[in-house]
Amino acid sequence: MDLFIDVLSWTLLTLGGLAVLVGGIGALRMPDLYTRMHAASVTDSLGAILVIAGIMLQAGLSLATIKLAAILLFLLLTSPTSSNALASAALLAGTKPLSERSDAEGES
Amino acid sequence: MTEIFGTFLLSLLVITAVAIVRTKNLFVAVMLMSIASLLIAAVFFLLDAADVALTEAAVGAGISTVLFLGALALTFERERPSATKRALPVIVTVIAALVVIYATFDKPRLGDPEAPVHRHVAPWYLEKTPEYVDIPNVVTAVLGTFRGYDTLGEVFVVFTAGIGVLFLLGYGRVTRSADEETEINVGLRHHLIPRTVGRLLIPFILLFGLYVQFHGEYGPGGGFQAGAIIAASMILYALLEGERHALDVLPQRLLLGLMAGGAILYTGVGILGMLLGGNFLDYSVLSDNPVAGQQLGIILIEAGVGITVTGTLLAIFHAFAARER
Amino acid sequence: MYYAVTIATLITMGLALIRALLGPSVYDRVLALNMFGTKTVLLLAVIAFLSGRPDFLDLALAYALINFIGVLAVLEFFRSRVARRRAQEGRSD
Amino acid sequence: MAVFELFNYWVFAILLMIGFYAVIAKPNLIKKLIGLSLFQSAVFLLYISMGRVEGGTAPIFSDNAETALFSNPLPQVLILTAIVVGISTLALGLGIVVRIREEYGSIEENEIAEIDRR
Repeated sequence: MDLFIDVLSWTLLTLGGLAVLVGGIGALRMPDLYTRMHAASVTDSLGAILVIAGIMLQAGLSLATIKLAAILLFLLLTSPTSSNALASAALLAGTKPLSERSDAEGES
Repeated sequence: MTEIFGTFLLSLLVITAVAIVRTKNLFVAVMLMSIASLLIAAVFFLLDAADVALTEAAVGAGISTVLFLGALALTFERERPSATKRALPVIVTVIAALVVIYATFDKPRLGDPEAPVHRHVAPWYLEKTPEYVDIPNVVTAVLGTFRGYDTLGEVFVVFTAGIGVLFLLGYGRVTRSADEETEINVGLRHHLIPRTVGRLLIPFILLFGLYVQFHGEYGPGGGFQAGAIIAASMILYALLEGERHALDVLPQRLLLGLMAGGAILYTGVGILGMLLGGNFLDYSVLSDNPVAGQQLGIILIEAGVGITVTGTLLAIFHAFAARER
Repeated sequence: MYYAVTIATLITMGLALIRALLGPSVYDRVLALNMFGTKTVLLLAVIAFLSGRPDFLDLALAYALINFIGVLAVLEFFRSRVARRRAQEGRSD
Repeated sequence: MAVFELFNYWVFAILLMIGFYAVIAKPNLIKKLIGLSLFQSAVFLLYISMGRVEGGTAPIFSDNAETALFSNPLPQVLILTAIVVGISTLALGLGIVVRIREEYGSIEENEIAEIDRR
């Protein structure tokens, strides 16, 4: 049983690390603000869920697990909210998504 | 392995610092300052300084950004391009940097347990804390009792700085300009999602601040960190609901009272020790059992620190936010 | 395995920093800042376990809560700037 | 591992001088304050690096900590208070800059000097 939990948590941690990394590369390589935001949210939500779930399995039932659950809850509340706020601010300021731009003025 | 992590983070920190100085856009510089603060807090954590990292977390990421943005809103966002000569400052800084780096070769290597710093009073603090104070967090013990007089001085510096800001930016005119609601000072009341989530979070931040305040004897925390976190929660309220509502909750007069009250509480505990027959800031006489007296004293003075820091930071924030351009 | 996650997080922090330096718009930089903040929370949580002191998770918790304030302050800064500009235009009309 | 032995101190020196450069070379007053903050962070880094003990842990007694070796609590106490004092004095500096902007209409050092000369 211990081995099973270990394997499960290592898998979660590896997948989490991978999700974090993929999102990071996406945030660097994507062509405009909104697509970058999409990539960044992969690290913020999926990466955070996987990594923290992995650590939680390692921690077992303790005060640490409760704190980790609180961290996860707050991350899942705040980071989509900030993304939403940021996107609306950018849209109000006149940054258009890539799909709405004509090809002629589309930047590289 | 942690050394490699630390090296990587420090390299990122240097890159960030160079970018901060080079950018002409002050808003970008403030964003990068915030990133630098995150980096340096992670480095502090890797260097085994949990309390310091928590302080940097509470101050650097939230309040320092808010203050810089408040100042930018009242001044300009861009630096003017200047025609002044750059050569002399560059030469001076490079020479000075080389001198300082040369001096570091005489320093003991990082983490050397035999370094002179570790051979003077630090072992005494670590050894005697369980005996005299009996709380797990040695940092809080040193802050509160062994170096309590020093901390009292720091609290008064914070208090004085707050008074200075109020003198500069005005205390009286705050209420007048906040009386009428304009489009400028309503905060984010019309942004539904941030407002809902923010209002949900405020009680948790307050609760966490109180936890940091009263758990400071057992884990990382204490009055300075808790004051900053509680002030941050009220700043969040002001951002969401606008200046006026935040001032309704905690009026300027009350903030001034908090600023002075915390410092008075701290000094009062010191004088109480004198009245009970001990020295200034000697908490042993506060209770029949000297160890219990020390613990009571630390709780009281940490509360004083927390109250002053909360009051000062909030008063400073309102002084900036209420000033019209 | 903690090491693998730590290294992935550190590399992502580096990538986010590059995004913050490149820009091009201020919104990209705020996005990078937000991402950087979340990565710091993860990093602190993992390192707390790596160093065997899980009681230091308080730090990660503090960041998870405080970071939000920084981003909202930026948003409020943008909003009040637009409002102020509009008020000035109204006065000059 | 010779690189790691003094690396923190080198970063301290470089960071210190980057901040110093911003203070002496940039005419913009807010930029000067940002430089001062960097300078301050460099000093914090120096103190905390000096307090580190190899193989030690944060100076908080706990059942989980296996080692009896703790890092030096004294630099941590000094820096902990210095961070909060630093933000208060920074606020004071920003307050002065805001007042200068209101009196002179500028926050560039050379322009202010020119207005004074008139």
